[in-house]
Amino acid sequence: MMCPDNPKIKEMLRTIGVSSVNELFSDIPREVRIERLNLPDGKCELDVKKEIEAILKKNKTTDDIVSFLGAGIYDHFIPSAVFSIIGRSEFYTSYTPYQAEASQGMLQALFEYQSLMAELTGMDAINSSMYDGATALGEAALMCARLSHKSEFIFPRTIHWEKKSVLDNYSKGCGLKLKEVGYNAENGKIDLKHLKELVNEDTAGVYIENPNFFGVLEDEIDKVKEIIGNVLFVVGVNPISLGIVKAPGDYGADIVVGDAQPLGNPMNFGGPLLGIFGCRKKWIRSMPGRVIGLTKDANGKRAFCMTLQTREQHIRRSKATSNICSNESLCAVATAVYLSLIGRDGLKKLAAINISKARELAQRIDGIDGFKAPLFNAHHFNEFVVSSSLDMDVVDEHLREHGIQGGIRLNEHFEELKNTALYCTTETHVAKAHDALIKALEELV
Amino acid sequence: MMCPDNPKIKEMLRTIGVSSVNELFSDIPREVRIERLNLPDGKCELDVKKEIEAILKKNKTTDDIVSFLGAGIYDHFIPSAVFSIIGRSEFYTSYTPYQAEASQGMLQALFEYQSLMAELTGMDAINSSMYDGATALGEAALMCARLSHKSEFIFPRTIHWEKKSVLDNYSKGCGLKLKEVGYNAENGKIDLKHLKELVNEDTAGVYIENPNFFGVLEDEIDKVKEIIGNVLFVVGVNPISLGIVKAPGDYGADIVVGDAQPLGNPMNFGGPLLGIFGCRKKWIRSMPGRVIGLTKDANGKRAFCMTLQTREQHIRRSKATSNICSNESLCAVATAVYLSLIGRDGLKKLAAINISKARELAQRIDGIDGFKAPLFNAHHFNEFVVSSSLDMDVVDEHLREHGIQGGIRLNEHFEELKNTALYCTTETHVAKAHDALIKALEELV
Amino acid sequence: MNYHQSRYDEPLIFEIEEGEPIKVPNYPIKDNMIPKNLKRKGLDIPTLSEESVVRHYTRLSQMNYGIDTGFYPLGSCTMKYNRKVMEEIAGWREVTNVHPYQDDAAVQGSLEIMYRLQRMLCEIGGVDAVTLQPAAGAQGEFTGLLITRAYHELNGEKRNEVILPDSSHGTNPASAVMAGYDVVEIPSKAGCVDLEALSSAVSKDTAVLMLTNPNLLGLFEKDVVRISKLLHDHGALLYYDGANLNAIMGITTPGKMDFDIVHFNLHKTFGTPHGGGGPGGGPLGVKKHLEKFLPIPSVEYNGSKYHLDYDRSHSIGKIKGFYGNFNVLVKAYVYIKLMGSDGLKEVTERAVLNANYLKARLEKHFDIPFKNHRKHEFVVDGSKLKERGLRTLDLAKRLLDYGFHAPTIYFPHLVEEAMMIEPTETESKETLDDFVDAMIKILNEDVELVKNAPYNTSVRRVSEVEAARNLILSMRMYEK
Amino acid sequence: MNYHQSRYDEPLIFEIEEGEPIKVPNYPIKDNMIPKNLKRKGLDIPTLSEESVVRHYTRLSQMNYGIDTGFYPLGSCTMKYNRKVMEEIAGWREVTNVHPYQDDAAVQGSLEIMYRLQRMLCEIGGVDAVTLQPAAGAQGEFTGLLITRAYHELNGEKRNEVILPDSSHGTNPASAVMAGYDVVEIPSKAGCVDLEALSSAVSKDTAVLMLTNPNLLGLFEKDVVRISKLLHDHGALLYYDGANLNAIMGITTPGKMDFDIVHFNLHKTFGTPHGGGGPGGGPLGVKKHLEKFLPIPSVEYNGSKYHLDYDRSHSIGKIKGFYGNFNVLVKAYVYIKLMGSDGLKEVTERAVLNANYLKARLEKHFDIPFKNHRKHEFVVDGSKLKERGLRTLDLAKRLLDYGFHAPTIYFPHLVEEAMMIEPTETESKETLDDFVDAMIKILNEDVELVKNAPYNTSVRRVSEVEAARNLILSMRMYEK
Ligand SMILES: Cc1ncc(COP(=O)(O)O)c(C=O)c1O
Ligand SMILES: Cc1ncc(COP(=O)(O)O)c(C=O)c1O
Repeated sequence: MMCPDNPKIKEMLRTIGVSSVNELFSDIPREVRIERLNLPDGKCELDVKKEIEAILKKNKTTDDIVSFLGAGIYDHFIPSAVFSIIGRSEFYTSYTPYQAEASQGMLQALFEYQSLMAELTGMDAINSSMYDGATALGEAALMCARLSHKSEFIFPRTIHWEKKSVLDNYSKGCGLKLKEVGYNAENGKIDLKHLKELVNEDTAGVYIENPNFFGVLEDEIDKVKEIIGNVLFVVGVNPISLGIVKAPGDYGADIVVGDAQPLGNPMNFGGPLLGIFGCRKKWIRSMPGRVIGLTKDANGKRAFCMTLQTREQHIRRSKATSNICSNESLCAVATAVYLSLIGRDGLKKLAAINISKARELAQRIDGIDGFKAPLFNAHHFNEFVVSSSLDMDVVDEHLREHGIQGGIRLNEHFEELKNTALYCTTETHVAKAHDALIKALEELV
Repeated sequence: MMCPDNPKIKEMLRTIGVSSVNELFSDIPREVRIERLNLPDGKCELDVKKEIEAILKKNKTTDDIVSFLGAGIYDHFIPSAVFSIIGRSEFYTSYTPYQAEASQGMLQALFEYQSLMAELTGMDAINSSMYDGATALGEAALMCARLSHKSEFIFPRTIHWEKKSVLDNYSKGCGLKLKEVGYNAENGKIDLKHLKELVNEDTAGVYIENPNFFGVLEDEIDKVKEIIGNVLFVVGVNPISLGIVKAPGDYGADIVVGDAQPLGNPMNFGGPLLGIFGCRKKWIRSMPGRVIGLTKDANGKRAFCMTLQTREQHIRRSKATSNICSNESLCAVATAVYLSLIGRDGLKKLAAINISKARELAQRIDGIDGFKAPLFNAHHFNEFVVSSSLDMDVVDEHLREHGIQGGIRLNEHFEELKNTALYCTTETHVAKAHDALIKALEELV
Repeated sequence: MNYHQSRYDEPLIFEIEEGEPIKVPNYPIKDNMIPKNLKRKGLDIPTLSEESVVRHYTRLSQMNYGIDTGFYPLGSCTMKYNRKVMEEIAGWREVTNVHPYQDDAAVQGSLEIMYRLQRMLCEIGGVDAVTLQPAAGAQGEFTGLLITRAYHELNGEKRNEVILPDSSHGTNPASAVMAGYDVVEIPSKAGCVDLEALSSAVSKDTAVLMLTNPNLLGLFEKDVVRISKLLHDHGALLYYDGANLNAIMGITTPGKMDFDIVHFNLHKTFGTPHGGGGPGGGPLGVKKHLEKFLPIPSVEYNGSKYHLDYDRSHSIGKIKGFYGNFNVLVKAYVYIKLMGSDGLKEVTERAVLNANYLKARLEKHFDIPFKNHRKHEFVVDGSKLKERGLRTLDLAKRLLDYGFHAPTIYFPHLVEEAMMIEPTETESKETLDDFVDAMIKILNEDVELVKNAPYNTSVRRVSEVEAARNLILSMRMYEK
Repeated sequence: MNYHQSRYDEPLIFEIEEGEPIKVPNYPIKDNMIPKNLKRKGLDIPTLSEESVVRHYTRLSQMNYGIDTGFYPLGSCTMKYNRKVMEEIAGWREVTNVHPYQDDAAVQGSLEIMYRLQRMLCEIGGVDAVTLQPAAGAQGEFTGLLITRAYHELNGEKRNEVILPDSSHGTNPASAVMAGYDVVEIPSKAGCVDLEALSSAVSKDTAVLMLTNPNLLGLFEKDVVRISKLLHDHGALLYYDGANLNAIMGITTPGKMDFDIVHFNLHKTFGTPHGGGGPGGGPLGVKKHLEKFLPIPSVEYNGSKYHLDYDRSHSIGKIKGFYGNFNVLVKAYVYIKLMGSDGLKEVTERAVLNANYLKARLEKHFDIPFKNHRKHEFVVDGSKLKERGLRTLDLAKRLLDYGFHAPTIYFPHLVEEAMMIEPTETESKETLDDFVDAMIKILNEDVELVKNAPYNTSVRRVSEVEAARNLILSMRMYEK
């Protein structure tokens, strides 16, 4: 209870014309009132810190164990300066920049994010964030339906099952039918023949992921484009790969989605992430989410503001292009800072290192009796499928005993892939990490 | 080597009128040149972090062990907001505020530090920091000599031996003679009779610590003041205690010194610390170190700037009141933020908690066979001497095995105190910490 | 007034002199790693030194207003102060450097935090189960509506209408449409739900009523019990938009008011920072009968271990990758721990006191429709400004010159030239008084002065018209 | 120019409305814990809410110039950019939450860092042993002079003079006096040590010559070998003021130039931030023959464990509590690791290139005495400004309006109206050019305009005279 003797409080009550704070709640019917919240009373900072420290100590971090997990969230090097900048309270304690004049910092930083990602993806416009890669895909499907007025959306089997579920939920509302296109069992790439069969006049859009969920680089992308023709082409990317992989804009993508978590955002046990959403100029007005535009102030000086707000829910309500309101702006700023720090040459190098390391690790695993890696005969980015003649449960348990977290298991969601796992490696793995894995696997045979 | 093909570099060299960077070093004689620094080449941030993490993991923090160490550096609660503020780069990347107009933030923060500490200590002026408590004492001795033109400085045996050594080194130059005053073996307080014997017409100043090194509160301070009369009276404080202990200004101190590390600065394995130095108005012009003054700008608006710089080395050179240049400003800002956050009531409460906890812990230890605590029959702040009939080496070793770090051992420097240790407890000790100590000690008997 | 925001002629990151960038980890790179036709040609991003980048963004940050620099009376946004210890803890490696697919045994800490947060939110919301997955309030709404659909479908019903009051937040109708519903907007009466209008709107097609209470005018819907009963009698559900929870904690709960579904905006009520737009968190709570529809996984505790439970009979599946914005969840957990039962109630009390105090002081100078007490916010009618040739927008811009953020303006639509003001509990009387003084002062300032405001921000009034007319959303579009 | 620093009418912390403070840990407090005559009466510090405190200091910070907001050409101060990873690592609990008296076994990490840093500094300084204890450069000097005294005393000599050039930094003579020496200042010749003057100054009373090379005019003392020989021949020592090490790393070392003692300013050369004045770090290195005099303890390694060694036969004891500014030491360690042998040399090269470039551009418009190349800094003679009725001070203040910090002014004393400029290696050509452009532009600005500068800072020109006349150093003195 607020101290009723506080003279300031008394004065405020007097100004309002009530005799107690309780009076301000007199409009709340007795029948809906509660006694109190059944929670402990408030604690001091130190006690709370100690309590949470004790809880969190039960976690193992990627500094404690060697982890080969990827599958949508990646452990990449993040320069400390990224945290310094997004730790600036003018950024992190600000609201959506509704008052442009007082918010140029955030607006310019987001414009820079949009610009950097536009360059990476080859799109004209990138919005200032979606929740994550999965919802960005969902929004892309909706946008395709909106633009095309057609009823089917084609997506590859080689995406993460969670993404598929999200896509499903996002498509439900507008009655979009989802069609899954298979993959080539030998090389893990999209099954072009199957794709050809699925595309028809009802196709609102086609989604391809590059690299796909198996880490495979879809290098027959030109043929995909050929097959789908003028149908809206949505491409999902791992943005780190774009340091050396062709920009989707250069192979015909209309919409690009993905998750920019790898660009300067920690794994955080799953979130926040950073949904990338970009498109060609001609589709901009149908885009979901916030966008920042370059403009002028009353003195003719360059300035920035939110624009195309008439697409958004706070203006357009039920006719908005999306319901998104709060997004992941601060993560977008982190990504802008990250890309500025890593730079052109750094990003190229990082992408190349990821490919090199993954290839080398796959080869080493492949050299062990009873293991095959990569399972698919193709170029990979930083992930690849490992298959084994051993029971993967046994393998994982063995690795765990050695402080190693193996890749994510695939069997449950890809029935055809028994005893397989998706392994990931990045520039953060020291040489010893690979050695430890190889040694542990060798012990199994 | 800097890339000589960089067009910017080339242009700069052209402007200078040299053909290579090497030419700029042509004035360095061949005979003093080195081949190269025999260090490894530079590494990337991630590698450096991993290397240092591996090294630092060998440390045990006070989150890992239960520590009863104090003796000049204390483990106190520091609100997170302190770190947020001193982590603001406008503060920590600034230089000494030579250009007042561009540095009002730091200047005002330091003025607030001076003001808060002035209030705590009862002095009129506090400088904007000395290196630490030990050097502050050294400077105080020098200031006494400067002001009095006398040749002897009296200090108590009940100070930290390190401080004594520093005092020694600081006094050497001006030929000040140091005289040690003993303590009462029963209650650990200053030996008044001895003090009386030592004070004479050559006495430049007398130093008393309150609480003293044994944690004992010098409550016969009025008698001390009576004995020393008009001789300059220097008092050393633990500033946390001043939440409830009388301000030295209120019992006649001319100069107050101490270390403000407990007020918002982490232990940091010994540094940086924060030397408090304050004095009465009439002595201000003889003070060492930087001070910030309140003044006006050209519009008559309140403003702040460094003042009395003519006392300082960069103006006065060999006649300066001290050689100090870089100091501990950022720690002073931390302390200002800390005191603002903890506030009047918080500081009172903290001081009381420290006393209560120490008393309770001492009583519990005293209840164990073979242990006496506190050794001295007096009021204590948050430290007290424990003595034991057991070999303290055995005790310490036993505690260590239980993840407990006992208090600092005294025998080496106080021959009269065999098998003793100085124990400290603060608000950061959870109840379990005390229980663990008691249980471990009980196992010994 | 002497305020001036920082101002730098700051170039775009693309326009800064290139320099030596930070090193990236070294590794021997093999050639031919990439299929020829996937090889990238250009990559037109800059290569800068760390010092250039840090200076650039530090300067930008100073040109940005945040709750740490001043008062943010944005109605409906609950811009409260964000405790620093929340940031500190959320930055620990045990929070940030953990992969969501690590073995359960290696993530017991994360799971325990989530489990406990679920329980705490159940109590605060008066509900039986909570999912932490939604990334924000709007996604909570969307999730709630998918659950609504699943619920009715399981009952063999095809209900296709969502009812909302006209004062509802834009995300409500937008979410409804995304979930495939038709929106039925009902008018307000004296700022509250018009029971008659509602009665005639409700039918067997009604899937759910979306409501927030207090509503966006800051008025408590006194008839909430009758409203609930009306909807439930028709077999429809009730959805509580949790954005206004800051007005009722410790006093009542959505569950107690008989709502079936409720979302929480962690970045409003629970003091996690807004981050310039996000990330936030939008956990969703439901009563028992809807639990089985919640997204997978939930976090469960078997008495000795925490685990992720994917086994939910009628789950709608996933609405987002992984388990939600975990880092934000940690902050909310810390917040609730710091506040506790007593603190949360005080939050409510002070938020309501502050709002009513502001209203009392302002209503001597401005039209404030509806005479009742408010809860945490209120709406000012700015139409009288027109008499002086001013608009609410002008007043808003002029406030920036005084170092205040502007209120939410032109919303809700049912008040003309609206200014929606929510002070939150973390502002002192002194700040509120200064704000009122500025508001009054502006009323008496020269009209031209106000119309051309702001002057003391890093730029002068920004042209949104120009931005929309000549659309430039990236450097690529700028250069072309 | 469009720059404007943040400006808030920010009250003193004592003038802010009081509020609910953060909680402190709970513990039952017993009465009568304190002797009656030690009981405190008043405690006049404010009780504020966290939000008030944070907003206050955030605003103050925005009213402060730092290297992260702009260029800081402070001669002799080496204001280089501070790498963020240094801050991150120094903030780890393993650094901050360790008590210096913990058992050796529990602090092996700290000791290893210190040991390695000692070794690295030995290499960079060309010396045999290093103590990390001094808190700053000036304390390094003081320590070095105490060692000098101990050395001569052990040799049975009573030498009482320290020789310094007139361009030396103020700490040099101040430290000498504190250590009980008489100061003999010798004049410069063409900006360097006048060998003749030095020869006649050196005697059997000379304890040590304190020198920095390059000196404070940025000139390399070419005769350094002859100087060393001269001093050593007289049985005196040579002390190297390490503040200018940024000009020679990887090219030469003080040891190689035959200095016996050298201090390092970690907060200059090794990129640890200045913190508005400190904390810094002033490790001291010595040649073999002086090692035994270093303060205790040193950190040693026995092949398997690190330990603190207190067993140094002729140690001067302690000059500071504990082992030095450990947190700063960690940052310096990180810095050296990041830079490495190649990087440190590049630092030197670029610092020297930048200084000479700035000089070349400025000397078309300003008098810059001494024609040789500079190392890392140079001094401009501002006396010509007087012809226009201006002073160096005016130019300095006007630079602030352009968003630049001013150079060091009125030092060294041997150049009239001196401006001492040190750009460091971390500034881009673009920044240097902008600075030069501003300097030139000011030369052509209206005199009154310049004399009344600055305008764009948080306050206008501050009266130092008023501050000294009416001395107010605390709230206590303010209120009285
Ligand atoms: C009343 C109301 N409902 C819903 C939302 C949407 O919440 P979010 O921004 O978290 O998606 C908001 C946010 O402003 C709101 O004020
Ligand atoms: C040449 C020179 N010597 C000595 C010092 C003193 O160093 P510190 O400030 O670290 O005490 C400085 C500092 O400015 C300096 O420039």
